[in-house]
Amino acid sequence: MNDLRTIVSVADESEEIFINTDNDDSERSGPTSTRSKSTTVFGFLAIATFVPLVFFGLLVAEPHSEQQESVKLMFIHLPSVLVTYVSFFCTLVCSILYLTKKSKFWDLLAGASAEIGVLFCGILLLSGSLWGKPTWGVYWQWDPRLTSTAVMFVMYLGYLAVRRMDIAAEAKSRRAAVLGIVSFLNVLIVHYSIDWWRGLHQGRTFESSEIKIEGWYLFSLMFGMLFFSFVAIWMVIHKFRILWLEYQLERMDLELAINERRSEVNDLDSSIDADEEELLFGGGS
Amino acid sequence: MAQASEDNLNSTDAIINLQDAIALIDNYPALSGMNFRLEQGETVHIKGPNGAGKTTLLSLMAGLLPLHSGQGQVLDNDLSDLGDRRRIRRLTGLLSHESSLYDELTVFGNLKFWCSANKVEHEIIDPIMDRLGLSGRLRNLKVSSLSAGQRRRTSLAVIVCRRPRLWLLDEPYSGLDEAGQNLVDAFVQTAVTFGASVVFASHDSDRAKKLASRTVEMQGGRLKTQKLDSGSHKTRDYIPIESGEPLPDGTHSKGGNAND
Amino acid sequence: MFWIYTIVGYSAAIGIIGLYSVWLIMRGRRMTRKVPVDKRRFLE
Amino acid sequence: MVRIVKEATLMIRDALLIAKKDVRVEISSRVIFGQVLPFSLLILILFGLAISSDLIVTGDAKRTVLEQVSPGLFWLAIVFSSLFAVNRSFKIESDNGNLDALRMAGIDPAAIFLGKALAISLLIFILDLFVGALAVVIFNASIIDFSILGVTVFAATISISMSGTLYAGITAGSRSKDTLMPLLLLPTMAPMLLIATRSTEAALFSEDQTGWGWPMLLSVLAFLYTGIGMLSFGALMEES
Repeated sequence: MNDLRTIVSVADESEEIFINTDNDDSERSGPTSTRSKSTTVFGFLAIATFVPLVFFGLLVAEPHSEQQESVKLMFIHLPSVLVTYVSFFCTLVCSILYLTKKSKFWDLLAGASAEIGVLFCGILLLSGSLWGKPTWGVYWQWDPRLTSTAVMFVMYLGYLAVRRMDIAAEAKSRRAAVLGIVSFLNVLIVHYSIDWWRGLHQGRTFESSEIKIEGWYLFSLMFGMLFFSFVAIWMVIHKFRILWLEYQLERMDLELAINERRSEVNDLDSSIDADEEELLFGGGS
Repeated sequence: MAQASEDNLNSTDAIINLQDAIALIDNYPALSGMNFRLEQGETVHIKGPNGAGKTTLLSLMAGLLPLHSGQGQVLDNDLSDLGDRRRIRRLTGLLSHESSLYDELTVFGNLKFWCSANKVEHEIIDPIMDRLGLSGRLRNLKVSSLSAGQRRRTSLAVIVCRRPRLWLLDEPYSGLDEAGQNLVDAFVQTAVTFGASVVFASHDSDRAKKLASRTVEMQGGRLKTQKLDSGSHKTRDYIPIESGEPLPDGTHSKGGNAND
Repeated sequence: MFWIYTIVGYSAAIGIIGLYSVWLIMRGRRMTRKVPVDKRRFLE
Repeated sequence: MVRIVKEATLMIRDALLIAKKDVRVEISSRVIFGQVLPFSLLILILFGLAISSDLIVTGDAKRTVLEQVSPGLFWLAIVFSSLFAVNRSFKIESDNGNLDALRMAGIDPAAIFLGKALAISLLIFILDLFVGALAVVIFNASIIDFSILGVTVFAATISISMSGTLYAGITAGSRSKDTLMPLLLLPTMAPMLLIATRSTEAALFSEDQTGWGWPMLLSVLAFLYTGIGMLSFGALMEES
């Protein structure tokens, strides 16, 4: 009970966006999907920025003198960097808030943003190595950023696995929160240790081929940033709502289980009648 | 906590007071609204079929489990408060169905470790080992080479060393021979005369009846309020009053997840 | 030939985003139907 | 103030008690030395089979490939063995429900963390010695700077066992912990592996001009994970 109130109050304060599902559906039937006005707006914005991203990014922006067409991967690569780090940072903040406020809201939001972070981290790695092939001649460079991103990807896959662990729900949320904090610390450690290692031996890979971001590049990149941000926000809201519904379902199941548990009757019949004798001990046909 | 314990002290000297307690084991409501009261100096026998929630009840009263909903005080500490639960643990001795012993250490090594861990003087170990028949050959034997009954006696020795105010025994007789079972009874009775209170779960009804001052029957994770006719197998036709009863609104089941 | 990488990169990214979005919508619909009306209003 | 000091000494006392107990369990069961140590020696030998022993030239030195990468192989062997050591350490607690008994005894979770981690550190430290000795022999490595190597081995072992214990705490009680724990732990150990390898290279080849930089960084990590573990173990151990 208390928990619920905290959730609502916390939600009232800050996260209006997650609550209102004023669909077109009538009041009586209630919403039939996780769509709401806010997600419709974000979805529309995403599509609205996607079209100019493809138009300006792929068609209008001129190829780079060295990297030619492949430079256009930048318009999806750099935005996915932004979205990945922001998502994982959001997981960190939500984990801290969960441990202090103990409200399920923050736990679910941490889980939702971590999953979206992992998704965009995958896109980040993919676009990065596709960009690397024409630029460096190889798909993979032992560059600090690449390496730490790969480690981060695996680390948050582990985080998501912990969220699916088979232990008591509350303990699981608490452990996931601890892991959400420690994982972000680890990302920093991994990044700086590899950075230092490479920094001592060779220059950063990226600085060797400087690209001036201006003109159409900047314009397209801006649309890339907007598109990825809107999509990520849209995804986090939807994912959060799915998690919330799963949580509701879990609680309903628990209610049901409590009711069932209460009506349990010890109906173990310890006598064996003739039919059963034949069935159990009768042997062959 | 302070307020709850004051109320408790003023009203009665109940050692344990559970009201509509629901506790979960891995998201399963092993206790589904348990009411239980234990007065100072009582020895209560909990009986019930397998899976009735006896073990969970003992873990809950030992302070090892959080309350999902409902209320509970044990030894003037509130079960819904983590700090209080920690205090309860120190005052309570739980003999669980697991041995809580290190298989690779000797009987004496185990006792020594658990006495140090519980901040108990080591002088107490030898007399207790003598008393439980663990001295001599067994003393320096690894626990892994002990029989089930000998292990049980070693676990019991650890509980006795702790001098708990509340004894929680889960199937204390299991694996023990006649002499061992008598010894359990003797320990429990002596502990009670020294001011301890005891709750134990057992399927050995005859023995339990002699030891206990009161018997409580559990079924489906809560008290079985109405007794069945003994010796009848026709329980299928019998529908307990509770089963048809709707959940009291907003008290147990809607209580969200347990936050402390 | 550098454009191949660009095309593969864009289609992969858009594919991943698209598939995941569709999955989210489908799952959202399924989950919403499973939960009774009074609990569908998120965080209420 | 007095209370804090009192609690701290009690905590350290409990931690040492648990560590001593773990060492005693190991002395009596010899799982680490009888099974994990041979395993890690075997890993080294398998590395030797898998990696060529051609000569390569780095700078003005001429070494075999195997000798060049021996620091990394050594630490890889230790990292893999540490997974088993951590697993074993928590198995002896979960086998008979002893973790609950420790909680019943009112032992501070931080003390449980510190005690388990200290025992694991000691065991891995002894593994280091044996594995290191074999590595020196079969990879034909020569140690130039013993002080850097000593600090490296010490700090790396502490950070490996502290982070290992922390992650064992996160996955404790789950049925999938045997597979989940390595998944969480190995990426976390990536920076330790990297730093320890560089640091050992500095001790072996002393081409690297960083000198004490790496071992110092490793010591910072050791402290960091000790702190994180002690702070968070309460949240991890409670009501699992």
